[in-house]
Amino acid sequence: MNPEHAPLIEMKNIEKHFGSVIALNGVSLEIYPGECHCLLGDNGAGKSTFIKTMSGVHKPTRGEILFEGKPMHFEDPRDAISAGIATVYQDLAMIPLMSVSRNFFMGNEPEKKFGPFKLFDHAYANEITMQEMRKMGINLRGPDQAVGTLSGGERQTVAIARAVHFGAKVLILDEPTSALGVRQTANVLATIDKVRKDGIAVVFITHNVRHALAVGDRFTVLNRGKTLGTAQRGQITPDELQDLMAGGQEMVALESSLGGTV
Amino acid sequence: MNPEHAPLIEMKNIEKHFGSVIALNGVSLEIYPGECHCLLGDNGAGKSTFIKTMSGVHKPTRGEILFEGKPMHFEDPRDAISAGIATVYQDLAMIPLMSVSRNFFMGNEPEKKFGPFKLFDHAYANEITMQEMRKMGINLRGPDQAVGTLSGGERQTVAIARAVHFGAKVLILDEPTSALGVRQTANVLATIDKVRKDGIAVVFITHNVRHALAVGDRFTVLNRGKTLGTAQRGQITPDELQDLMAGGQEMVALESSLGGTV
Amino acid sequence: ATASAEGERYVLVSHAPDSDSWWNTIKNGIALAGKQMNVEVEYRNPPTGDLADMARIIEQAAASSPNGIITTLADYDVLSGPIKAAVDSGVDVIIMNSGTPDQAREVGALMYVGQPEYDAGHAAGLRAKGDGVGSFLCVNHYISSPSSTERCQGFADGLGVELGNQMIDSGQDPAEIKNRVLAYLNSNPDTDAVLTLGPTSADPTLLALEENGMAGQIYFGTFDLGANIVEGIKAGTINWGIDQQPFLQAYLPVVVLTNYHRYGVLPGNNINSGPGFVTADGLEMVEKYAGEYR
Amino acid sequence: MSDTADAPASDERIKQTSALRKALIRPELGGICGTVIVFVLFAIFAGDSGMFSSQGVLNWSVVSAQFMIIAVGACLLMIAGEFDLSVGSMIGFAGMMIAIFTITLGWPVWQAILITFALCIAIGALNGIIVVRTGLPSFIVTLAFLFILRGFTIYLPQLIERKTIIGGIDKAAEGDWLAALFGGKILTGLFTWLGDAGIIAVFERGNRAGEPVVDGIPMLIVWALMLVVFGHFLLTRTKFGNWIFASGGDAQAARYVGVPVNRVKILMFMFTAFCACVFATCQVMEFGSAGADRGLLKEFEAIIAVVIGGALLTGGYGSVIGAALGALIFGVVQQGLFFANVESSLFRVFLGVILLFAVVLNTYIRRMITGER
Amino acid sequence: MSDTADAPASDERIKQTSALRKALIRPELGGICGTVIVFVLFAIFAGDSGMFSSQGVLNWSVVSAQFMIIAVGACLLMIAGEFDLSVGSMIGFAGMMIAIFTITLGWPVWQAILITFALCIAIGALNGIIVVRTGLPSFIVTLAFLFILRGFTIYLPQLIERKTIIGGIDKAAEGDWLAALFGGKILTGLFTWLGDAGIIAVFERGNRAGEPVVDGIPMLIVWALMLVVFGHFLLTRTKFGNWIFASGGDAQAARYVGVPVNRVKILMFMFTAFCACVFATCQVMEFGSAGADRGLLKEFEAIIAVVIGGALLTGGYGSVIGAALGALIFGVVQQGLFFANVESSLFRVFLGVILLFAVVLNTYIRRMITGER
Ligand SMILES: Nc1ncnc2c1ncn2[C@@H]1O[C@H](COP(=O)(O)OP(=O)(O)OP(=O)(O)O)[C@@H](O)[C@H]1O
Ligand SMILES: Nc1ncnc2c1ncn2[C@@H]1O[C@H](COP(=O)(O)OP(=O)(O)OP(=O)(O)O)[C@@H](O)[C@H]1O
Ligand SMILES: [Mg+2]
Ligand SMILES: [Mg+2]
Repeated sequence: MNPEHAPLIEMKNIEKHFGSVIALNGVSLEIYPGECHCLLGDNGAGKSTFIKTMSGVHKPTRGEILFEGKPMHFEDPRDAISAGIATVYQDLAMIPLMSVSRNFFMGNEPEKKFGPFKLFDHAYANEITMQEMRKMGINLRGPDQAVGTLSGGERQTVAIARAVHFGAKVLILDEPTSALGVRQTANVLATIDKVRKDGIAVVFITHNVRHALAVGDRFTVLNRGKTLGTAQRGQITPDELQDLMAGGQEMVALESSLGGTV
Repeated sequence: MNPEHAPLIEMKNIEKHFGSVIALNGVSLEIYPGECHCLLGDNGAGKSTFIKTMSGVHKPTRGEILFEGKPMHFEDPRDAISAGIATVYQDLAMIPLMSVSRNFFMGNEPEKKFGPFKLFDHAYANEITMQEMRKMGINLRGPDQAVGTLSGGERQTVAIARAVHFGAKVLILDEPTSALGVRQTANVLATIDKVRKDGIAVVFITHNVRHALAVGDRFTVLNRGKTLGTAQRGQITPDELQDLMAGGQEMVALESSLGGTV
Repeated sequence: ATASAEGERYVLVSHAPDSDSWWNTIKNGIALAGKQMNVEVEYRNPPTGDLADMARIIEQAAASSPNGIITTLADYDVLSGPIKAAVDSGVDVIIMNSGTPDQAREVGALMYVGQPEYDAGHAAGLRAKGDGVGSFLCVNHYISSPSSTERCQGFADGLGVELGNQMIDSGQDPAEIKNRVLAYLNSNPDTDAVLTLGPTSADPTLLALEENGMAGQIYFGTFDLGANIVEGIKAGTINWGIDQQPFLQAYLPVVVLTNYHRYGVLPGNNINSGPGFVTADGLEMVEKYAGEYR
Repeated sequence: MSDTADAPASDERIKQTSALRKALIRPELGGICGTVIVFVLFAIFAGDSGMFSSQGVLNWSVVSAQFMIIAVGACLLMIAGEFDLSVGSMIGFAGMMIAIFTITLGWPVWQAILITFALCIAIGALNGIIVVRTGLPSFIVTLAFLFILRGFTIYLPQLIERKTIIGGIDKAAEGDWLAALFGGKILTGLFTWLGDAGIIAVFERGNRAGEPVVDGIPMLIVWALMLVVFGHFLLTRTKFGNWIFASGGDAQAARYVGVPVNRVKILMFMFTAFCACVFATCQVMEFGSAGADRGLLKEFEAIIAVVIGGALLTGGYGSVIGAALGALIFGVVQQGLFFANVESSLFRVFLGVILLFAVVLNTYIRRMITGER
Repeated sequence: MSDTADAPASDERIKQTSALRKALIRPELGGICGTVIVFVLFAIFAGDSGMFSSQGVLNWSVVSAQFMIIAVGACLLMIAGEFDLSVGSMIGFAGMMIAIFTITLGWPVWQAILITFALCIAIGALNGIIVVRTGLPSFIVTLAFLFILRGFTIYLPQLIERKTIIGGIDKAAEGDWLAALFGGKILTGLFTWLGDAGIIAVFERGNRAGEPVVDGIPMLIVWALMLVVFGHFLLTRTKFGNWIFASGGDAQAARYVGVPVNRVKILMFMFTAFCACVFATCQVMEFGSAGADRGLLKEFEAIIAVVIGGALLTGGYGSVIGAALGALIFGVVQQGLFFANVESSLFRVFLGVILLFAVVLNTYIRRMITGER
């Protein structure tokens, strides 16, 4: 929101190679507190790879990451999480055989004292889970339902609710609304809006121009592993943005009946 | 398109229970040749379960399926496929370790004669794969690239291209555009349009009202395992449809900045 | 505990894994004795040949309060405790097959019937030395069991040579045994003798010797008889087989125990069932019953 | 936010399930049913064979306790998504190490035990590190260690002592404080009293005449119960337990949310090695000798007990109580077949059939829990 | 449709890879490297021990061929996503059945062999059907059959013949047309000629002096090569091969697109049983007897060979040629250690180390193929 502030995360010239594949070819980006930064681009442009270097899943082949001005070397996602980066991945991080509440608190288990021991506080976990899920518009049958029995959208909602609940300084969402229904999508967008107003930075990946324009403050478009530049809200029209997202290549000529509806 | 014709598939009062969970509670539907039938509804409404009973993955607990007027009992997807039903599932049917072209032709391997033997025709498979993928707007690095190294959207495109290529009388698409970029989405919608015009029935599941309105002829909305009814194109406004899709429950009150953009 | 009623129950516990074919003769021996004496007999063994499991089986046998237990003493340390406990709880015990008469006395057994492994190996070694053998190959197909090493060690000591690398761990697959023997003899062509520890290793070794043309040329001795071994002896390929007469090891204890329980009579000494060297002379009966009663 | 917050209980999309049925549906159910069936069967077919005399009970209890000790380790490791085929070889190796340290090197027994524990746990960690670093399946890595450890267990004593069995440890262990923790018995006073009071049988003759036939509870059983309680508590009541489930359910997903999956897995490999070492030490202290053939195939027995107890071979699901019941079933069946005087070569056939039966039952139960999958 | 159809070769997002490197990157590479390394090592350390004389070559070839026969079955099954721990027991069982049919029942040998094949393949199918129907992991189901089959192999001959080794089959098989297909040798004429011509060594002493040391190629080797060629062809060149890959890669996905996954898996279980049966028949015909202990641990050896050959334990990836090379490495190492006069109880240690080394190498290669994962 306030580019004059110091950036929370600075990614400088990130490159990432997988074997002989060059997934990222020098991408730079700054993320400021309290802004919703939309990361857009074609399929295979490198968006997921990029945010994975940010959240410690991949180590960049080349390039530098500054977190609050200091160089960061995340060894694994745990480091990123404890630094305050919460991420919802495109391939959801859910364990089908475990209950919803165990999944919700996975890695952040609430504990209560019991004599000299610290115990997992199941009662508290169950309560919070039901409550947070209800906030997102999902009525669970019970907190001990196995995640494997949820529908695709229900699972995605659990992942988002979890990240928001534990989110600290940066919240990264990789296509969070892709499998969501209308009502759940509205909820997620509203949640992004709320979180951002609390001063948390949000990185939001989507293929839906309208969703991006609804909550985004700045828009960075990736194309074939490179950035096509960053635009401020209001400096760009939806149509321009859509063209950029399509990778700069000319759009498929659609029937008139389909035109402009994507 | 022509409800006066005989329906291709008739689903009558389909119920499906998983253990104690009632996923479908009596859903009826007809699908006509040459129409694009949109299946809409909230997360967990039962859309995926419904189309899976249609494509032979699940057997309905109760209810009847008529295919071209005759009762059908699909034992497994193979039966449905040979009856002429091609499906793109929400959880994609791709094998990460196998090459794109082997995946593309999985279950429909082209063969050539070699003496007394029938051999897998790799050359032909590779050529067709590259060609079909290029049509969908994806430039593969090579037909022998492993699917595991493709991005989410790239994989989805392979699945759709495959179903279209082999599709016979009915093409079922479960949220095919959820992970797709703008350009790829446009391609898929155009493809649906083209396929429908060739007289093939399309069942299209989506959460995006605009995508549904762009190509749909009729719209059936599911809610909590039941159908809320079917509407013809033009008989319903986008706003009404969106309300129905949200499950009839009142929408979350969004900030004005977000209103109407979902 | 002298009772003259019939239908006494005796349990024989061995240390051999299920698949060891040599123990078959033992099973036949107790079965026959049981029938003849009109007593109930049972055979038990640890499925994998783990001696610690065998200790549990002896404890179990004692808990089922039979009239007597016949057991091997494959490892004194492991088995002496359970055997003593069985003796203490009033079960009569006879030690068979492995162990020594001294150890049998120490655990409180009535007597010992068998052939101490090391001694048997030693006797065989002395005999081979007399026949001019100076080096040998011991084909060990069950190396993890202590008695196998004792046989080889005894043979080496009887010859008066170091065992060293002359014992090979052959595994139990016939083709592998055959080819390992071939490989060893190929790279150590001046080996004087081959010693095998039972039919499992002897049969493939016979084939190996046939294949490399050393059959009948190389000195070949083996423990324990089997159909092929008897034929080898007959053909002159095998110089001798050490027969510890397992049939007697199983049959006699049942007879002794039954008579002891019915009439209170007991032999005054241990019984040595072997070693008896089976050579080409007088093979007829051996041939007929090899693998069954011999 | 604004929403009709209908309580989940009143959901129209769930069929009514009776409270009893709900209470029954848990991973241990298969184990519980199995235990009941097994005891009923043997009470009928072997009731008068001494199987339920005090001596008989001790007999199958000890065997079951042995299985339990390794099953607890195998269970937690399996839930964490890996398994260890080197358990059996580790048992042989640990026993042999204790023997070599005490007999050949002449160390005090407590020192030999401690060093052996350290060594085994280090090997367990090595197993884990290789699995985690290379991403290889644990089947392969631990299969390699199965061979390597067994090879050393056969080779070392032959090299050093020229035999494959080393005895005399019981004498060396007399009066050793640590050895008593593995080889002793507890409650000997109680059992003497029980024997005197005529409640349990006493020896009738021999040099122990008058002493009770069961003179105490072996430490082996105490260890087994302690490990079961510890494992169950760890798995269900702690944060670490949740991590174990998560690591086995989907390692990548767990890693994404910050569960230190590698650490969890390596620790579980170490715990399995620890359990194998407890098993080996108890055995060595009870029998006084170590042999190269100890522990053969124990890895399968551990895995079978765990699977009978309802755990999922692929990880992420299971229960320590279930594994303990699985070990109990296994022990009772194994010894019970002897009591029931079944032809011993048919033992394996029974074992196979029971295993199949148990897993099919468990699968059915798990399907009820998670809904049809 | 309308699109800039830039050829994939000119993609700016791919680093240049040399053609050589590309040609090398295949599942078999690990096996090829391993084979070269193993041969070089033994040429150095055991070159003068007779390992590479014609007799020596036959020696390790036969052992390798044995492994190959079961490795081909295990490989295809593993690529189809399952594995079979009952292979070893099946070998014992098949041999015993042939023996019982010929010796006890007095059937002609060809009939005994055919019925045994039918029986074993039926048991393989049963394995497969249970796995496919119940969705249980094949580890457990085949472990149960490991016990069941071994139990019968020990029990039946005892019951019928009062012994656990049944011999005399070689005599019964003399002149039998089918037996010759498993037990004979081919090219005997050629080898006699080679021996006479002085190209290969002849026996200098003993009762076969003058005959060539190698007098023909055993049918075992012929079977091994035939099975390898068949398996390789099936896997890479046919539609069914694609289905095998698909079933193992992701059964659900394959089912979705209409691959008859259940049929594929059951057929592969049957093929594995067939291979085990070939192994058993060759063995019985060569040695003339069947024993209850035949085939112990062969299941692991098959799996090890397949994994050394680059297949993925979890299915969906691998190569028959690789498995054959794995079997070759396994056989050469095993026999080579004897030629090199290495202390034989260390054999297991070597085996473990080589297994670890090979899989690490393979993983590295696979990562190169699929990109970093
Ligand atoms: N593990 C990997 N190994 C090899 N190549 C990879 C790997 N992961 C990603 N890639 C390649 O890197 C490129 C970028 O992938 P990425 O998943 O970042 O795309 P994306 O922008 O997230 O696309 P989408 O919108 O479809 O999710 C793709 O072309 C993909 O093929
Ligand atoms: N295998 C299963 N076992 C138990 N319950 C299931 C199973 N599959 C689906 N369900 C339940 O059935 C309901 C319908 O699921 P379904 O996947 O059909 O929803 P959907 O309409 O496709 O939702 P989405 O838009 O999120 O994909 C969900 O509530 C889900 O929890
Ligand atoms: Mg992505
Ligand atoms: Mg769905």
